[in-house]
Amino acid sequence: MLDKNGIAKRIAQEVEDGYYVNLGIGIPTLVANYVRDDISVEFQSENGILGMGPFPIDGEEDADLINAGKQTITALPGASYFDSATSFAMIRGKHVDLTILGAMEVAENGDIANWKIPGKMVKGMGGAMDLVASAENIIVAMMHTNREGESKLLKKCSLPLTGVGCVKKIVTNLAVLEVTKDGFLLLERAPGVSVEEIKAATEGNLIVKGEVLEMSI
Amino acid sequence: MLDKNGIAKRIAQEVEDGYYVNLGIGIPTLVANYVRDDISVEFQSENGILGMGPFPIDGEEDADLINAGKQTITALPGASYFDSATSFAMIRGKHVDLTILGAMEVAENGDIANWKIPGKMVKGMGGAMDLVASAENIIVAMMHTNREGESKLLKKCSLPLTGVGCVKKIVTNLAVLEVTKDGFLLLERAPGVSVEEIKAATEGNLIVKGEVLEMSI
Amino acid sequence: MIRKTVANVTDALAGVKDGMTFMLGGFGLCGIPENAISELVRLGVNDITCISNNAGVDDFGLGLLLQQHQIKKMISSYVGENDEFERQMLSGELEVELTPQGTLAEKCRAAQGGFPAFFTPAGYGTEVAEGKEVREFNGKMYILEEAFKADFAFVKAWKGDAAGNLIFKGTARNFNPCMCGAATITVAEVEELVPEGELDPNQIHIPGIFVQRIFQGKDYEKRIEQRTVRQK
Amino acid sequence: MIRKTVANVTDALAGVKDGMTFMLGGFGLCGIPENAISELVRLGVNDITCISNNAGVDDFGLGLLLQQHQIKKMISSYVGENDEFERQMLSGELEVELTPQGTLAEKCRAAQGGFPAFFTPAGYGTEVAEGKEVREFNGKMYILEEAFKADFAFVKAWKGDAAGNLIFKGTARNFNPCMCGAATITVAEVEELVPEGELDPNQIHIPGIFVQRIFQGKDYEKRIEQRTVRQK
Repeated sequence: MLDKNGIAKRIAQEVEDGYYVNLGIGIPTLVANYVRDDISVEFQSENGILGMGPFPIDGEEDADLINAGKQTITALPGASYFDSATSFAMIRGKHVDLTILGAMEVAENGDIANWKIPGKMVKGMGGAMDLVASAENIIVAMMHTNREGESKLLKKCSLPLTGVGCVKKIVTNLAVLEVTKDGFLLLERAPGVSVEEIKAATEGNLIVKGEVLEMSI
Repeated sequence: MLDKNGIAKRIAQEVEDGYYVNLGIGIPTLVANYVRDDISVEFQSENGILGMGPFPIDGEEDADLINAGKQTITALPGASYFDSATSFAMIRGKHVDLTILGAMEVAENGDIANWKIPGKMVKGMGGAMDLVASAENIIVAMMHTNREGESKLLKKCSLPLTGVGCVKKIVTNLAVLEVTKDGFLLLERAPGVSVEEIKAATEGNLIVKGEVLEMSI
Repeated sequence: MIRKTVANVTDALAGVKDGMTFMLGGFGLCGIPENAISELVRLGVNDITCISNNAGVDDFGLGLLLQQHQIKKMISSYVGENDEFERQMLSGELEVELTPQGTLAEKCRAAQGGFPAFFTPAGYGTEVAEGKEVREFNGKMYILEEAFKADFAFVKAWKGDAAGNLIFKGTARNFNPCMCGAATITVAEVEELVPEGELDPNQIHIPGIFVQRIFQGKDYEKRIEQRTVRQK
Repeated sequence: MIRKTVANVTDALAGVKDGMTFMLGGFGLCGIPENAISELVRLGVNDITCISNNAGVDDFGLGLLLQQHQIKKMISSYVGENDEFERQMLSGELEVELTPQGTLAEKCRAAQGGFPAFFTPAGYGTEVAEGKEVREFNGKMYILEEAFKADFAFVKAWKGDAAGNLIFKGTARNFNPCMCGAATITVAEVEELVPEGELDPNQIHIPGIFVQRIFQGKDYEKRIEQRTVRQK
């Protein structure tokens, strides 16, 4: 089974040379730490920076330089700053190659819910609705089940949707899955996790074809 | 009767303190020369400058600094450059206070035609259609009649329109007129021009109320 | 040059009234108009609608207005950092309209640029699309969103001049430029009001035509919401 | 950093074919991609559609492509400076779509920003509105305009870096930024390609994400169309 850093590490393998990548808050933010350093990648943060670098060295934080998670960051050579309208022109205009974000629920048809629990919690969608409606390449980073052990990979989302039929790939603590027209296709198992355990943790239709290899991270 | 500079001089009186003004090609360009220097005015040129100054001193022309008429210009302190989308955001968003442009024909309902003579001449509308569709305060600078002596202030435009019901005021070589719901209201006569002469040169409905004073320029 | 300078925040906010709609720049606490917010608290204007990407934190930014119950309605994309906000919202005291962040930015820009409406894919198939026109273009679904209408826009810039020209800094730029000229009156507060002619006309982010009033702000706290660092 | 640098104009225009649609920056002869235009003449690509505010003059700018009859269709706002253009248009050799200048700019920006369509008042009640949806918002009439689609955008900037970041100069900026990222491939030619990290990230007009290829241009003539001066 993977921890959050493990999920981030596995997702980092999906990042290719020349990609502009938008990382959501939470596990996705960790992905930047694990991208191979022999490829060229630029991170976009929707609050207005392209070419985002690591956190600043202690004492060098700049209140005017944060990421979408409101964390202090740095800018790499070749970076640029821009306004919010331009930032979403990048996103809506499909100039960002890969979007990695978290989810509360994903459905077997690719629907995603991650912004609201009616009557309980309303954080808002932030940039997620623009991202999922626009991006062609969306990877969801999430735990396979909630704290009560209930599956978050569902036949149908129960929470208000963030976007419809948009998720392409999911990396959880248990598995890597692709969203196909027939449901969740199991691509890889997390180390030490059996196909049966993944089946048990997946409410939506899980497709298992042939032998499913353990992921290498 | 006024010459082109006379028309420009009269229009300059319409420019008020704090106005952002867009000047069209031709006579309107001359208006800048006659604006009182005790008021603050900024000229916008739709190719991307606010705070346009006079023509450069001989030898100081910059190929990267022109107005919408493609003439070399200068920039005054407080000027800014911007792209075409931003420029028309200023225009469409009603941030420009006064638009002065030329016309081939104006109709008594405020329609204007100035971009095309079917089968003969097609220069294009440039920014004129955006300007007339957006501006709340449009003054047309034009000759009252064409070379054949025919009126250019018509009941109805014969040429393809640039905009509908948008012209508020017209300054010609013969008169100053306001477009009202009943037609062209004669406000002022050019020096030495009689009301009868103006009537004879105006095809559209001309409204004459009381004594019409000669303009002072 | 048309001068936009006013003496202080009080003059800058002249005309602000109960029941008005305000736009406020900033992302989280980054690039927020601190002086304008303080003055709104001092003035005690009530029943206001705020268009702002976030709602501040409990004791800073728009949270200060929430504490005083001055806000009737918030239009935001993300409000997850503010407990008082969540309390007022869940109890029904506060009306909330959540809007996708890119749509929020573009609704500002539409108001700035004279566009009444535009089509965007964000929110299609979700609650956000309810009651809105939906249309297909080239095989993809979009919803029609309308421009915002606001009485005042309060923005914060790094440098500005008497002509109202603005330059922002780093990611403190965010929504601020989009809101300039998007309300009837745009008020810009700047960290540094420079002498006229000092800003390079080629490097101005927002031309002065989009700004009605500008003033030298003071006492900026520029609080950091999530201080994250690494070791050398 | 993702590198966009190519060695020369020939590499920059790889993939250009007959029948394609190109966007070309510039206003009059100011800020036009001179190197790309020369290469298009040299390559002799035919039946092209050009989206460009103007059509150059008889012997410079897009006029060079008109001379060789390479252009099938022009989409512009103003073409009054070119006799050969007028001759080809009136004779029917050249297809012409005249578009209001602000609409032209926004159709580029819509393509850049993923908006399929927008409402604008420009052209309402005129030939431009024919066949287009018309709608009233707040008592005013607007027409629906759609985003452009193009294969290549050729733009000219003042300075650029390997990441594709661009800075324009003076009014040579015009349509160039609007066209970046508005076509499948955006090719930027620059007067000065600077070492990476030299451009201030706060002063970049177009972030490199909107540019696929960048090269150091050469032999710029930068012809002035209307030299107007005053005496000292």
